[in-house]
Amino acid sequence: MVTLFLVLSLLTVLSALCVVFTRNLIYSVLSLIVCFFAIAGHYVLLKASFLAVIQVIVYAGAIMVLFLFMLMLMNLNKKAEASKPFSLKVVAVGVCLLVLVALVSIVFLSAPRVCFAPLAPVSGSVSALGPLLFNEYAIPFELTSILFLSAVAGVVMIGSYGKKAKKQ
Amino acid sequence: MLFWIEKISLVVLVFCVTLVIAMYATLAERKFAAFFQDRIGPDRAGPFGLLQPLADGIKFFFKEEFIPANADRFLFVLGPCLSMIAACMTTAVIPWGHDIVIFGQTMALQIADLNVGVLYLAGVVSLGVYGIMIGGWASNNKYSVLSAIRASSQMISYELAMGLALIALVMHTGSLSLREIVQAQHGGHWNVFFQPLGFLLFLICSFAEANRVPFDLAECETELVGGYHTEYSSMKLGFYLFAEYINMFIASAVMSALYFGGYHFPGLYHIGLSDNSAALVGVGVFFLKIAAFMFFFIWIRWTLPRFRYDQLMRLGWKILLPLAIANMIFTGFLSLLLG
Amino acid sequence: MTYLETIPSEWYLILSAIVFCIGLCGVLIRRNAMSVLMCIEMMLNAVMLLLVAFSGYYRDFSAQIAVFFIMIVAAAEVAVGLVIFSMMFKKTSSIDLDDWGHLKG
Amino acid sequence: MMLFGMIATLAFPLIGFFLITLLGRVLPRPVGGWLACVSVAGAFISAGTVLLTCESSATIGLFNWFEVGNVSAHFSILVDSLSLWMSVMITGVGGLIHVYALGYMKDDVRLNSFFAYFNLFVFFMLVLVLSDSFLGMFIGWEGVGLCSYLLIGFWYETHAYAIAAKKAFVMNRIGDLGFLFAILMMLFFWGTTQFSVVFIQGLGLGAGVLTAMTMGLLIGAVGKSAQIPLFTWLPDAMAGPTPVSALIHAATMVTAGVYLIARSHVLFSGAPLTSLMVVGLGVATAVFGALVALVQRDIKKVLAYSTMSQLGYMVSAAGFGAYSAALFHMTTHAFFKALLFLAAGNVIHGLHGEQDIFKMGGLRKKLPFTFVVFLIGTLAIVGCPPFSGFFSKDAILAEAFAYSRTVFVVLCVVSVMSSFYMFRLLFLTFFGNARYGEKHPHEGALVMQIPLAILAVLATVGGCLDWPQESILTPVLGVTLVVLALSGGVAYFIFGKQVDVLAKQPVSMGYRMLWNKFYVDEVYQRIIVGPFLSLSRGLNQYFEIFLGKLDVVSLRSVRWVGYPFKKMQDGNSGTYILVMTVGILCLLVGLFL
Repeated sequence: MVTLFLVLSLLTVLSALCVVFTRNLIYSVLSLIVCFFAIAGHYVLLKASFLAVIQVIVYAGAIMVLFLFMLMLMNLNKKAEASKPFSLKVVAVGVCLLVLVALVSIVFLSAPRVCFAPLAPVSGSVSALGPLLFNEYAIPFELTSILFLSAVAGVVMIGSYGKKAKKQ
Repeated sequence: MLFWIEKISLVVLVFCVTLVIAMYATLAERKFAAFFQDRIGPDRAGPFGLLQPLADGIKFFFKEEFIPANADRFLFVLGPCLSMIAACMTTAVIPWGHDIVIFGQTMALQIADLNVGVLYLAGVVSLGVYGIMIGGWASNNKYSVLSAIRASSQMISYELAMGLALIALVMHTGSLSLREIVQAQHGGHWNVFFQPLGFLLFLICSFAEANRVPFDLAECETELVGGYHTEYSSMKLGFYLFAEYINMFIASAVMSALYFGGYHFPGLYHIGLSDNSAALVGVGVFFLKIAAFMFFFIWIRWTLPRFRYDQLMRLGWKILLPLAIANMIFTGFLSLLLG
Repeated sequence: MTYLETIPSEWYLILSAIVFCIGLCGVLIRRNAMSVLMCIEMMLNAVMLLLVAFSGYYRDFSAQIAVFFIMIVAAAEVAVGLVIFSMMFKKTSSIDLDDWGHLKG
Repeated sequence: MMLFGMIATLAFPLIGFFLITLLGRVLPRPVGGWLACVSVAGAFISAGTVLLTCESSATIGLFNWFEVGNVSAHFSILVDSLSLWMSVMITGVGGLIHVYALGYMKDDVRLNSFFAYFNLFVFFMLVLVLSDSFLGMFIGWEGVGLCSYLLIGFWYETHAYAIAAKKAFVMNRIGDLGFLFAILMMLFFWGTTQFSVVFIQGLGLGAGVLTAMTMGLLIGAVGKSAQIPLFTWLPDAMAGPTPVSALIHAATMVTAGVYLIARSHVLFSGAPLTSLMVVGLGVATAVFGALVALVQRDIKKVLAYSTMSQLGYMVSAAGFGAYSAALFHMTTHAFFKALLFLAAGNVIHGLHGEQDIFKMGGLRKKLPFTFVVFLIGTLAIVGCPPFSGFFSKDAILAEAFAYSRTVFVVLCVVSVMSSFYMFRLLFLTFFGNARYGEKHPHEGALVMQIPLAILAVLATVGGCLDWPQESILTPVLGVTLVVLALSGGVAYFIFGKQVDVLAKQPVSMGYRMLWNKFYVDEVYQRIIVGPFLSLSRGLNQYFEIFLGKLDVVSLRSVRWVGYPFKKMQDGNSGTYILVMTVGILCLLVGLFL
């Protein structure tokens, strides 16, 4: 179990690093997909199988495909990405490291230990999440669907902006 | 330990069966094509050309390994591999037959009975597009890129209708596990009778997802010189072609399992077989159903012309998607009324 | 020993912090708008991982519901973001965030 | 019943306003007007029902407006005989004038917005009289001021009318400042402006404080009721359409000051100095208005100055404690002054906009109906015995007699003067030779005549509303009749015959003085507006130079200080995020470590 966790975590961190430090965008995208798969693996370990599958469908199956799609549409492989000034990069990495150090030390210094409730372990299966989602969180659920619908409408509108102008 | 041996042997078995079926599907395709076009078809290698797939395989392996100069070598190899992997992954959740008992051990003829099996299907199907996209992109060829873009938008569009058809099915059966869905269909209660529209939508969408005619816009020779695998040769091309047949096989298996009762057939419990032999007969029946669907795939390919790209998109968004939504709402309404 | 009892919750906190900081670093040092958006997605995922982990530790599914909502919103966000990028790309033939600095006074 | 009725009373005109405003562009033209009439009629019916059915007074809490520290403001409706009577009068007279306006304004392009303003005015007037706190009253107070401004300047295409509206607005603001001052004092002392609290605790204050507070209220009342010295806006306000003059500047809004004084009489009774000032201002205004009205040539201006004079009557009555008499006169005045204005409107309408009475004459034959109602109105205002004005005016005079002989005598003289100028108006308009040239006067439409008829009946019998018990009137009756006959006769002798009135204009200094309204406007112009303008110009020039120097300096210093900040705002989102991250880092360290 511990090994599984460590392997997945290593995969997550390495692929995440790869996303940030690879110059080639398409490799970034692929590493990010790997990263998402590793996180989905974590979800499986945490017995959130529904979320794991949804993570694959939504992130790997839809969002990253969109990224790839846009990369291909814009044909970005030829253009080398201009890089920020070196000094700025150093400062940014330094700040991020500091944030990391701060977060980790907060975890060790002040986080209260999690106590386990003496309950039987339950899994985040669909049958457990469904009633919660459609009873207690029914209104947020509907609201997100409205948000999503308006996002779709917005995307179509923004995307067809140039076309209309051309027609006129 | 026994569990792992059991599972690993099952995985190996399923993998081999899948490969063999895919191999012979190519032969079948050519034979049927010949039949439809009033030709003889391959008949030199072995009796009735039965060794033809082996000969093809050998040819693929021994052809020159060619990679275009400006192509991204890693991605160029990754593309076909991803295609194969995504195609094979689906077999994990398909229940091939009843449990059989060997040496007092009950053995499930299914690699993994996930409680989110249907969602797993949708997830893996949505991964299938990566192989095509990456292969097309890595070839550094504008036809390949165009094909990749087409393939991705086609797959995303048809996944929606497919997912909604699946959701209607799930609403009807009340389970996401494929095994339970198949079990619920015993005694002739096949889902196709309860979800005719859903089945039709699923069928059309699986044609699109498997990139088969009339939805093979990604590899249409007339416009795109062969599409995403224009630059491919030798076994990498073989992988792509193989993946297509595996996809066809998987789609047939999924449709048989979800809508046509899987390994059930009418009268299974009345012919008085022992449990193990009944299970084996069930497996045979399941493969028969799969074979029938595969024949249907081939039949369609040599019968219908290809869609135009805009027609394809219009069909997906303006006909299939609304129909799928209507089907879903209707199913929900009906199960509210009856259940 | 179940899985959650063998793995202390701090491990997840630290893993999530590391991924989050890598994402943050990417947001800061990359100039490509798509990379930046991807890094933001990564940061979101770090937070979601934490939510799911603690949903396990506290045996409370509400966190998983929250993650579900985050995913929906993230999908909407990416769709809108990408279409904006594509329009900007059409206009400026560049995907570089520093070229889009029209806020500059 | 009471709650429902009161809310309906308030809601009807508001809903009418919103409907007409929102649908103004789609409604066919007359429908907006009818809608307005119906909404005011609805308010009248609901207020009347409450008046007839409810015996006791009550406070209906509506909602909590705001609470800041120990200051709280609840918005509630006060239902007692005074507020109910006022609302019935407002909606009744207002409704009649609405109907009249349907005919009078029917050719106007912006008919719908006119009626929207009218409904809004009725709503705010109801808020003013129904509110149970000074703060709520102030809302209505400002609201009617706004509507008055909008309606005076309704024909804003004419520059002078827009100026008149602006003048009314500015002068009212001066009065409102006084009112606001009083409200702030109340909030300071009690943290609330509810009548129930204020009137009980009011007398507990020192006389000085009370005097200051009532002075504030008085300034407010003076501004709204056009008393000396804040009166010059009222004659100019006649620029608005005649129904506006009738509704706002004769019957309702201008009486708000009287209502304010009557409502807060508890406070005034504790401040004798202010009460004295109220009487003084009232009497002075009555005299002033009457004097100026003697010589005016514009039919609406005569009525406007007469209104001023009558308001002076009411204010002085309120000042010497005759609150019920003041309110009684207010009611009857609403009837007959609305009647007179509307009849004048008929005349103006018939003569296609002519307002100069020297260019009228002999209309008795041409406009018989208008003549009759105008005659009734005139008899009512001059206090001819069977008509309403007699009772109300003499109620005031009786109280004045009890208060002070001087005041009584002065008010009697004003009364005589008022009968003279009213008869002068009547004779110049309807008798004598026709001087209106080629015009063909005609009566207005039926919708304009019906409200006039109803108002005429009310002006005739309105005296029954509060039949005086005191017997002091009996000797007065004879005197009054004699005086009336005398002044009427004189007026007829001078103006009633078929002579050339223009030739009879005296050119004495006194006449010029009156004609120019004692030069009050000019004096204001000289001593307030002129110096203010030149001061502004001087300051302007001075600051122009000074600031011209200063702004260079400030510009440079701001630019110098801002330079590093400008560098930070480089438009690069990466920098912003970096800075934000550093901030988050600091927060993390500061909060958790």
